[in-house]
Formats: sequence, structure tokens, C-alpha cells
Amino acid sequence: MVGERGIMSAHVVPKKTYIAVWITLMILTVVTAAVSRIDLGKVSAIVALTIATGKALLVVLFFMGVKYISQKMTIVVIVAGIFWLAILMVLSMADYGTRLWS
Amino acid sequence: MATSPTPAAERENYLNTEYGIRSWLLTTDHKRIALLYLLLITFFFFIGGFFALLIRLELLTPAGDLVQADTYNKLFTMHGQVMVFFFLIPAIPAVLGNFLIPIMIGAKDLAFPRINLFSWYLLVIGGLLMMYTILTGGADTGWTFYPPFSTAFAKSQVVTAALAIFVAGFSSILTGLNFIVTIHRMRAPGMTWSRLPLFVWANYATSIIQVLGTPVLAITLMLVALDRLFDFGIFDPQRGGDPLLFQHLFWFYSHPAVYIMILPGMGVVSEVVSCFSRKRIFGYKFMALALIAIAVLGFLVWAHHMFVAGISLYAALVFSLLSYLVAVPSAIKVFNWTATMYKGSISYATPMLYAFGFIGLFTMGGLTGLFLAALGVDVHVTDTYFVIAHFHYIMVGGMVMAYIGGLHFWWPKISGRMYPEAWGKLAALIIFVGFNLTFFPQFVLGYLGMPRRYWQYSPEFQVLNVLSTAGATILAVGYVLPMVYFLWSMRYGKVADENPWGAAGLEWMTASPPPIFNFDETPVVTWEAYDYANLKEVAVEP
Amino acid sequence: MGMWVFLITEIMFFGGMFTAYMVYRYMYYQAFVAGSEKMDFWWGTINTVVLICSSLTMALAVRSSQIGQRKALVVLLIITMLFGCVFMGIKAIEYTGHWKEHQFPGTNFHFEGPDPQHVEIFFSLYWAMTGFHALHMLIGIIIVGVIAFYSWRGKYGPDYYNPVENVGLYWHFVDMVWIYLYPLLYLISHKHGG
Amino acid sequence: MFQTFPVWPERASTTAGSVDALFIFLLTLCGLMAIMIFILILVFAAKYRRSRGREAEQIEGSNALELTWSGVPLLIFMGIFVWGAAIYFKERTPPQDSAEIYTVAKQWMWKFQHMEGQREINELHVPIGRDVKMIMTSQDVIHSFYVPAFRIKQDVLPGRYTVAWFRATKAGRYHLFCAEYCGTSHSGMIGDVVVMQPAQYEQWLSGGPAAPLAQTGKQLFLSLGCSTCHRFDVQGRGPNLMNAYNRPVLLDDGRTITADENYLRESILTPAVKVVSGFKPIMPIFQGIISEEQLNALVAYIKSLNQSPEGTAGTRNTPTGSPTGQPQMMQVQ
Repeated sequence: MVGERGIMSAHVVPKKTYIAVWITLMILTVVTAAVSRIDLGKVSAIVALTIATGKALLVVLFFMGVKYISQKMTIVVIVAGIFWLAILMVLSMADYGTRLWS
Repeated sequence: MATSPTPAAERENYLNTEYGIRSWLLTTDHKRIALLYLLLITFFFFIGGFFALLIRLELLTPAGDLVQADTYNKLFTMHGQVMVFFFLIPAIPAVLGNFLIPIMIGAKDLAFPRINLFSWYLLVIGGLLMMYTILTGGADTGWTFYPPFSTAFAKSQVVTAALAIFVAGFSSILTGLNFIVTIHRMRAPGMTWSRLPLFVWANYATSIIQVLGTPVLAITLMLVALDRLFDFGIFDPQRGGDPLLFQHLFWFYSHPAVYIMILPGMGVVSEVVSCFSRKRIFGYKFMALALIAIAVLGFLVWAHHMFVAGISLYAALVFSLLSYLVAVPSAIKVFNWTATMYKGSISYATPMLYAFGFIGLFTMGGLTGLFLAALGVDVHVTDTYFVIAHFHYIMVGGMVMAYIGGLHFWWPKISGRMYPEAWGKLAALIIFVGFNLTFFPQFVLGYLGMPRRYWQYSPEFQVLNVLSTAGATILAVGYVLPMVYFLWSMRYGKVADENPWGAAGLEWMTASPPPIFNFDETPVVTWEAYDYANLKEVAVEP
Repeated sequence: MGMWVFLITEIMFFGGMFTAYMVYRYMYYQAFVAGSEKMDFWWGTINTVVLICSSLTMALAVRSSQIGQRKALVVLLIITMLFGCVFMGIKAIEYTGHWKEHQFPGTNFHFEGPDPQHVEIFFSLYWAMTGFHALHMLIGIIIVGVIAFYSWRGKYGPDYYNPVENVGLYWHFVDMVWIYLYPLLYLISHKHGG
Repeated sequence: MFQTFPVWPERASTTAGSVDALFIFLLTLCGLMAIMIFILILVFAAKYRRSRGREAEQIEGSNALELTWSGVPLLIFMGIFVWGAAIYFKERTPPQDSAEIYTVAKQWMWKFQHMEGQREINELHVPIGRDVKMIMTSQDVIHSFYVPAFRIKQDVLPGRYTVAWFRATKAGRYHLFCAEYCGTSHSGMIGDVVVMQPAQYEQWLSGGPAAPLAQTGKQLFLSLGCSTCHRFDVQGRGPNLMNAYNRPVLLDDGRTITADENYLRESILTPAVKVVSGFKPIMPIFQGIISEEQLNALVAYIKSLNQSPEGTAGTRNTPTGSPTGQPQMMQVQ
């Protein structure tokens, strides 16, 4: 993309880091798959989503390189995206969650 | 475009640098793309306006006599969809924003010129789909696509209409993306955030909404299409789907979409008021902050469209409260524009007349918003003509006034020619009168209880409807006039110099029309925005 | 930054569906459990692994472009594409299975159980969410292919690797969507078959 | 050519007065506000018009002023919010002893079922001075029950009940509109609300031969075989429905909810969604098997079980006894 040529910092991440992240992701996948076979009731969903978020964080920070990004603005953009999704979800649930209140 | 030799044409500018269809359709120059947008949305403005006239003519009498009920339903649906997605949303950002933002920040072009052209083609494709929809019978769901009517009952072109809006939505997203990156990355040396004209701030705030809101509309319309094409039943209450979920997702975008329309208008008015008062805008920081605040808070209020829809009582309370928060920054803006005029040196050129109109009508629209946000009153007036009047005061009285005013203001920059001032003033007056006559009676109709989207109505509503229709014909004349004299002025208008208004801002420091890369050399900014204190007075006839 | 802004629109695009999922799961939890039992646990898990591997190769591909290893770049991009194709293949197998089992909402749906209607909603969301995800995968595979072609022609190197990086960001994002889809669709029930 | 035309809608319910009060307050407040701004603009435009020899005075802004004109409006807005919310809260909370009328909306008509058995289409008779609770659902798309003279409006949704209530104060004939766009004849989906003096209303009621709604419901309850599982004497395979309405009920997923009309409705149509704790999801699905009107009769019958053991008396709902404080399972035995 024209405007960005050469602007991104060329931080080269060592291969080892990527492989370590990959191994962690694999382990977390096995863990979440294994845990799902045990009935933990309502905790199941929390565990599954926590692990998924952990995995997503690893992908964002390392594979997508956010950990090494020099521009604060990009981080603001990402946080904004998550924040807006939270607005959508939380305020929608403000309706559904309180419909049965009397 | 003017092809005959003119004084301005002696110097190379973006208009005369190349000729021929190819040089336009393959251009990546933001100024040329802006003009492409101008053509496209003017076309759709008159299509949508034509539908509006037919609606008003049908409502001249209480009986449904001019068109069939189904035709009427399609008319207001297509009026809404065309006007919202193919005129109001692209209008100021894609035409004026596209043209001005790079110049105002001292850049050669937008950050992604090819994506900019691609956005235009997306809007063309969306527009073609919309025209296909219209020509093959149109959709009759209302512009809001509420299921289960849209998914299971409507027997019209719902899917193509949804697809048209989907594609147009991506055009809007890419424009927003382009603006955000441009404003971050392409500012000239010295053009700090606190020196940005409010027009740029306004488009920045708009872009945030476009980027974050539009995709939700896109997926929601896709789910409607899935329901319709494959009978998925995601919104089908007979199978446990919740039609209110659609409404939540739809308004999550479509309420902020109102701010997509009005925020750039606020930007235009800030420029115009400041220029014709020859004063720095009052409370610049608060004005910029208010724009961003509106963009953010605008996302927290969507369910105020749903107070009678069957949402929970508690959700309604929360959304009503939040709706009042977004009214505060809007109030700030009106007060600041007024204060800007205080002790100014005010001239009444056409753009300023539109700005007066904007402030007045936006104030009316905004204040009636307080009625609608008040839960108890909203129950009575929602889905009536009160709401119709309210949002037309914002969208037509506000946004369209600002857009046309902005076109007048920057017309010398765009075309290198002056429009005829007397005609401009006349048109502004006609539009103002016509607008109020059209929409003010609708407030009364609404409180009396006339529901919206009614093809035939009870006879006691007739007098007010006749007034409204009369106003609409006046309004139509008012809208045709500028188009005629703008075209006329391209050949016969007085040649404009660099800065005919004596306005501050980088766009007035380059030639009219600007050269291909906007500036002969990259400007270095050493002054604050609206630096009228250090600007020589220019003689403009009052 | 342009790519990141684009990705947040993608967040909101999928976010609409995740919101729908959340609302319906809240309303019809037991039907969602019943629907999830019909998911193929093993295919879902294998696909998760496949995508994580593809993300690794994609990350390494971007790294190769940064340090100018053209051959490694091309090879890694092709491997990424292959992983993507494997994912799509497995998805196709799953889709065929669901179709045969009458688990396609609307026209081809039948479910034995106390609450078939709301299981149907689960499947509507399953098809919509994985369908749009698969569409993104398909687009991703094509773009990676294009980038691989240009890499082979030697267009990218340490001084210009932005397109590779942007495609990488897109690819990781699509992977991330799946990281959430996997537990939300496949792992609700603790007694899944397969 | 034209008759004189109204500028203010008729006021025929208790709600209408309170809505009008807030509306008039807002008109005054906003009117003053708008006039103030317009006058300021006009005065500035005239007084500071461009003239030779006078230059604009540059003023940067004023934080104090900005804070004032954000703070003061905010306070006023909060006041309006509370006022509006108070009215709405009342509108959304039907009084305990309201008379109930079941409503089914469809493209493009309104169908009403009175508890006494009378059925009406596009015309609704109600007495002055009694709280009336409309329990409404739609057979197809979303409609909206709107009576401008009462200042009430409530969307009528397919797949669930929504509720509106009013207390009429003035005899007469008033518009009933569908206010949510519903297709071709949306503007033809209109009717009349006829408000009558109580005596006349009683007379009107006695005109019909129909059986009370709960009675119809009881017959359905028997003929559909509901009574084989939902027994009143011994523990059946389904919960005992005696005194079930409006009571807290413990579900098999551990939640406790109130057995309101919507719960009864959902449990008849798709019983497996919220199963009462201790029971199996074995009840057949009635979605698509019974009509909305039959469903209303069944719900009316189950509700009538709160007052008389036989459930035959069911004329009008009288307030149920004080609800028990703690959650209590539906099956009594």
C-alpha cells in the first residue's frame, strides 16, 4: 500500500520465538479440547473462552507483531475495535439479560 | 467540464491536465474522484427526490388514489434507501471531504489513491444494483428491512436491495479507512492536530463511525439475505429467532449513521461561519472534542429507536439516559457557532445563508430529539410523522443545507468559477421556506397521531398534508436551481481567484482550481486554524 | 495502519454474528448443547491445529521477506496455502456430513430431540459463521497465492515487504476468528462424538 | 373546502394527561431555547454585519462558558429523562387488577378476545374508568398497537406476548392505528376503540352468546389431552398448573423465573426450552398445531386456575393473593 512503504519498523523476530509461540498454541489447543470433555458446568464456557483469548493474544502479540510495533496509534486502533465490539455485546445483553426481570 | 479556453486554463490544473473519459474513469486524483462522486450522488439525489415528490403527491388526498398501496410502499422504501445510502452518507465525505481533506492538511493526495477510486467503483456497483432493484420492481420493506416482514413475507427485490447497500457500505468503509490513515499520516509539516480545520476533524469522527459501524450493518443484511434465500430462520420468530435482534444490530449501525450524515455537515458549517464572521471559531478545542464525543456516544444510544419494540424496561431506561448524553455535545456546537458570530464582521454571502439555515434547522431537529428521547413522550410520537419531521430536520434541514452551502463555498475552488450570487441567495431562501413548509406541519401531524408509512389516512389530517405537499414542490424548485446555475457558471461564471472569500485554510492558498498535486511545493504550517486575526480583509460585497 | 483499520471492520463484521450467537446461546442454551453434540470434535480440533500451523508458516514467511530470503518466502507462502487448502478440505467433509445428516437449516433440516427448532438456530449460526469464515479463508488463500507469485518474481525484500506483512495480518486475523469459533461451536457439549 | 382541522389530539386516557404535561413542558422549554438562539443569531447578524472600518474582534473562547453550556443543559436533560422515565415506567407496568383483553394482530386486521368471550375485529369496546391490559401477539409480522387518544403504543410481535394498558377517561370513538409498517395494507390496518359508560358497556357485554375465554381454554385443555399429564389431583408427568401463574418457578438448569404469560406461552409452544426442575422434556411441541386464539384461551384458562380450583368461573382476573416470597416449585405435592 502506497502510503506505508517503508514506514513499518523492520523488527525481525527470532525464529525461536515464533516456534515457542506455536508450541504454546498447540498445547493450549490440546488443553481446551481435553478440558471440554469434563463437565464443569458453567465454568466450562469461561475456561474455553479464557483459553481462546489467551491464544488470540499470543497471535496478536507475536504473530501479528503488536508487541514490537512502534506506533502507539495502531494499538489504539486495536483497542478501539475490541471496545466497540464490547459496546455492541454488552448493550445488547442489557436488553436480553433483563427481559425476565419483573 | 469547461473545455473552452479560459484564463484559469492557461495554468495547468487538475481539470485541464488531461482530457477524455479514460482520464476520468481511471484517475487516482482525489479531486477528480470527488467530482465523479458528485455526479453519482447528484443522480441519486434526484432519483430519491423524485420518489419523495410522488410520496407527497399521493398524500395530497386522504384516499390512496395516485398510486397503488404496494407502489406507495416501494416509493418510501426506495426513497429511504437511495437517499440514505447513495446520497446522505457519501455526500459530504466523498465529495467535499475527498476534494478538500488532502488540500486542507497540505497533502498531495489521500493515503491510498487507488483504493479511493475503488471505493467510487464500489458505489457505482452498489448504485447499479440499486437501479436494478428499482427497475425490477423495487423493495417494499421500508429502508429498515425489519424481519420477519423482510425475511419471510415481502414479495419484492429484498435481496438485491440488501446487496446494493452491502456493496455501498464497503465503499463507505474504505473511504473512512482512507481518511483515517490520511489524516494520521499525510499532514504537512506544522499541521498539528490542534491546527486541523474542524472540517477535517468532523470527517475524522465520521470515518470512525463508518469503519466501526458499517460492517455490522453489512453482516446483518447478509443474515437477512441468508434467511430469505435459504430459509435459515435466524430472525424467524416462528422458529425461535428474535426479530428484535435484527433491530439491535441494524440500529447499532443505523443510529450512528445519522452522525455519519450530520457530522461532516457540522464541519462545513464551522468553516463557513468562521469565514463569513471573519473570526476564529469560538471554543475550537471544545468543538473538536464535541465531534469526537458525538461519534463515540452515538454508538451507545441505538435502542432509543426501539422503546416500544418490546425491549426490556431496564434497557429502555439505560438507552434513554445515554441518549441525553449525546445531546450535550450537539448543544455545545450550536452555542459555539452562535458565539463565533459575536463581535464578528458578518457578511451574508450564499454559503453563510445556508449556514444560518443549518443552525436554525439543526437546532429544531436537535431539540425535537429531546422529545423523542423522553421515554413517555416517545411512546406516543415514535413511528409517527413527528419522527419523520425530526429526522428530516436533521438530515435535510441540517445535512443537505450544509452540503449545498459547502458546494457554494468551495465551488470557486472546485471549478475556478464563481456561481451567480443573486441566484444563490434566491435558491437558499426558496429552500429554507420550502423546507419548513414541508416538514413543520409534520410535527403537528405526528403529535396528532398520524403514523408514518401510511398510504391513505384519516381525513382530519388532510390540511396539514396539503401544506406539506405544497412545501415539497417549492423545495423541489429550490434544489433544481443550484444545479442549473452551477452548470451555467462552469462556462460563464466570473473567474475566481485563489481566495475569493478571504478565508483562512490551506485550501485557499493554492490556485483555483488547484494544480494536480494541490500545491506547487509542500506547505509548511506555522499558524493556527482560522487565523483570521492575521488575514487581510478581503472586499466581499455584503 | 490501514490494514489494522481494515481488520477492526472485520472484527465488527464477525462481531455481529458473535453477538447473535451470544444472544441465542443465552436464550436456548440446552438446544445449543444438543446441537454442539452433532459437531465433529476431531475434525474441528484438527482444523484448529492446521490453522495454527498455517499461522506459524505465515509468520515465518513475513520474517523471510524482512530478511530477504526469497526462496524461503515463496516456500513458506506455498505451505501456508496448502494448510489453508487442507482446512477447506476438512470443512468440506464436515459440511457434506452435516448436509447428509439433515443438519442444514431451513430446506434440509431434521433433528430428533426435545427442542429441534432451537437446535436449528444453532445450525443456522454454525453455517453462517463458519461459512463467512470459510469465505475469508478462500480469499486469504487466493491473496497468499498472488503474493507468492510476486515473491517468486522477487518483488519483495527487506526494503519493501508491506504487502506480505498485510496479508500476514489478514491471515492471522482469520485464524483468530477460528480460535473463537472452535470452542463456541465444537466444545459446548462435553460429550461430543467422533 | 376543508373542515377545520385539529391541532391537538383528543385526550381520553389517564396516560394522555401525563404525556401531554411533559410534552407541553418540553414545547415551552425547547421553544424558549430555540427562540433564544434564533434571536441571538439575528441580532449578531444585524449588529455585527460587515462594514468599513470595523474589524472582527478575535475571541479565543471561554472554558467557563463552555462548561456552563454543557453542564446546565445536562442537568436539564437529566430532569427530562427522569420525568419521561417515570411516565414510561407507569406505562409499562399494568395495575394488578386490570381487566384483560387478548389481541391477535395479523396482516391486516386486529382481533380481540374479551375474557367474557366476546370477540371483535378492528373494533374494541372498553368501559370508562377501568384499567385494561392488552395482551398482544402477532400471527405474522411485527405490528404496533397505537391509540393516539390514549398516547399509548406498543409493538405487537410474532412469537411472544407484549403488553400495553390504559384507563379510558372519556366516552367516544377513537382511532386505532397499526404503527409498525407491516406490508401492503399497513394503512388499512386501522380500527376504532369505542369507550363506553360502564353501564352501557355491561349491556354490550351481555349481548353476546359466547362462553368465557377461560371456559374455551378449559375445553381445549381437555380435548388436547393436556389434562392427562397436568393433573390437579395427583402428581402427573407434567407440573400441576393450579396457582402456577405469576409464581416463581425453578427450572432444571437452576434458574428461577416467574411464570408470566410469556413463560406459559413458550412452555405450550416449545416446552423444552425452559423445563421445570424435576420434570422431563417429554411434552409435545404445540407450535404450528394450535392457533394464536386457542393459545390465548389456554393461557387465560391456566391463569384462571389461580382463583378457583375448577377454573370454570374464569370471568375476569381479580388480583391474585400475595405472591409467596421464596421460589417455589410448580408441583405442589
